[in-house]
Amino acid sequence: MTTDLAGPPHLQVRLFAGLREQAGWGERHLALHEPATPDAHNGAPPPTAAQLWQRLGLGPWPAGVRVAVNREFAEPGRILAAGDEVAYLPPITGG
Amino acid sequence: MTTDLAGPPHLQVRLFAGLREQAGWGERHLALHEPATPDAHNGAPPPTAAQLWQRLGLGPWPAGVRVAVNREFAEPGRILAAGDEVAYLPPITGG
Amino acid sequence: MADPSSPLRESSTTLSIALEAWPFDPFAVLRPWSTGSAAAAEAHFIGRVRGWSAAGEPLAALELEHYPGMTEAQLERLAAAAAARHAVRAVLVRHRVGRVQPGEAIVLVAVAADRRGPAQRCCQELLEALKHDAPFWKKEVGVAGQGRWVDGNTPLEEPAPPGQGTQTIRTA
Amino acid sequence: MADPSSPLRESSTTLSIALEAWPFDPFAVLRPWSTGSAAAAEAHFIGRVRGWSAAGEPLAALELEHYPGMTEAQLERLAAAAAARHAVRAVLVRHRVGRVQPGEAIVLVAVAADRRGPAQRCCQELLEALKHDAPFWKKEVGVAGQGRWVDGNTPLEEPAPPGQGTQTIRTA
Repeated sequence: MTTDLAGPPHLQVRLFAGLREQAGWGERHLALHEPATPDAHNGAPPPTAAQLWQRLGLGPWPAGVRVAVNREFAEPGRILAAGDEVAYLPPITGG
Repeated sequence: MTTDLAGPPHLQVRLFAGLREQAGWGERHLALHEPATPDAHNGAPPPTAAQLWQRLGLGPWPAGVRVAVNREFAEPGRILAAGDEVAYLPPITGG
Repeated sequence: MADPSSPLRESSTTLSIALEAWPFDPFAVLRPWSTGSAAAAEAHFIGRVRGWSAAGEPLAALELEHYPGMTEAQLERLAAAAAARHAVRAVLVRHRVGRVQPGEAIVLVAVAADRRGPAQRCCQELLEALKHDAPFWKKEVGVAGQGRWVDGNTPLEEPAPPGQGTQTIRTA
Repeated sequence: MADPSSPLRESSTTLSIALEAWPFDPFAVLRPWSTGSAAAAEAHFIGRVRGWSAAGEPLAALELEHYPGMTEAQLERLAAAAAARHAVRAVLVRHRVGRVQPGEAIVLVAVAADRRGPAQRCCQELLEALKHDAPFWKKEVGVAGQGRWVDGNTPLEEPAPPGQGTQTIRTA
């Protein structure tokens, strides 16, 4: 969005199924760096998907959860970039 | 058939596919004992399916041929009985 | 319709076995059978006549010979054995006899079960069983009318076809 | 229609992947797909919703959640990988999303190939792959309306069910 391009870099975060219900939300727009820290201005590296999970305040990393970045599976240690869509996926039960 | 009941014990012989074409016939009614021998009258044991094949004069036992007696698979050494339907089946190629 | 019974009910198998003397539509056979069982897992296999012979020549037709009486009985024995081995709900077999054209269905096997594993394994095993132990014989008829009895079935395991290295994916 | 091409032609795979938001008839999907390919070997699998939950309670429905955009893309990646691994001609996948009633089809996988082995193996592998690697989540809805997320898939290997010893065979 135009307003984002002018502002600080952002991430899109998505939760599904049980994770979504426990958190009470399914989709959130977050700054790439935690706003309360000076990281955004001092060149600190962006967070990994696992570090971003800590920032969400949803408790410890849940067993069996997988990460997707931009709609492809990724490691929890994947370093995020501005504009990424990060999703936390509980164990899959399709088919 | 009524005429058979009054005559000597018989077998029904059937050939299929390549065996039928090589022999030039597919179905034949045979006496249980070879008519030229005195077996029919001296209590000799009835032939096995493999012995019956020799009597048919169709050459040596062909590789891969299986025997069915009364429409169930049987060993070539199966001893035949009056009224049996004996079939010689070339290798199966269905499905 | 869903099956309203408990998952622990006594199991039983329904067999539907038939020879087809004329071209048949596998889906016209499968749909009412499937609707009737509405099992949690269903595996099907359809085999069709190829357009070329085992030797790679163009094929006009296959002539399917069978042993009337024994072939039906043997299919039923094989189906009952496979069904019992995998404890499935229903098994369906259709097999053509007579003259079959390239592209026509020659064999249809379908299995309905409570679980995907038994459905798939029973379908595969029954297909192999009938290829080896049900009395059918294929004669290839070439485009010039010449006939040749097929020696044996194609093996289940095949080397990778030559085209595999140039495989391309189309989405439709 | 028979495939008139030579058995040694270059291979290519056609993928047909879709999510279904409403009840669908697997045979209405399969018939035109199958007629179009008329492959020598075709394997299908249909999965339907059971009438009871994983815990054995009566089930009113399943709610199927997915990840729009990723689920479709992932199904396509899995199908293309399985198709290339087995060098098959065509792969079809349909999967329900939303509320699915007991007895309704939830998943359909179909594979068309030149040989029965690749068709069957590709169909099985793709079904396992999508059960583990395509983002779908099942919530069981009980008859009293209570919901419960399913923990994991039913295993592929199952112990013999208790009814096996009393298996009876019916012919129909």
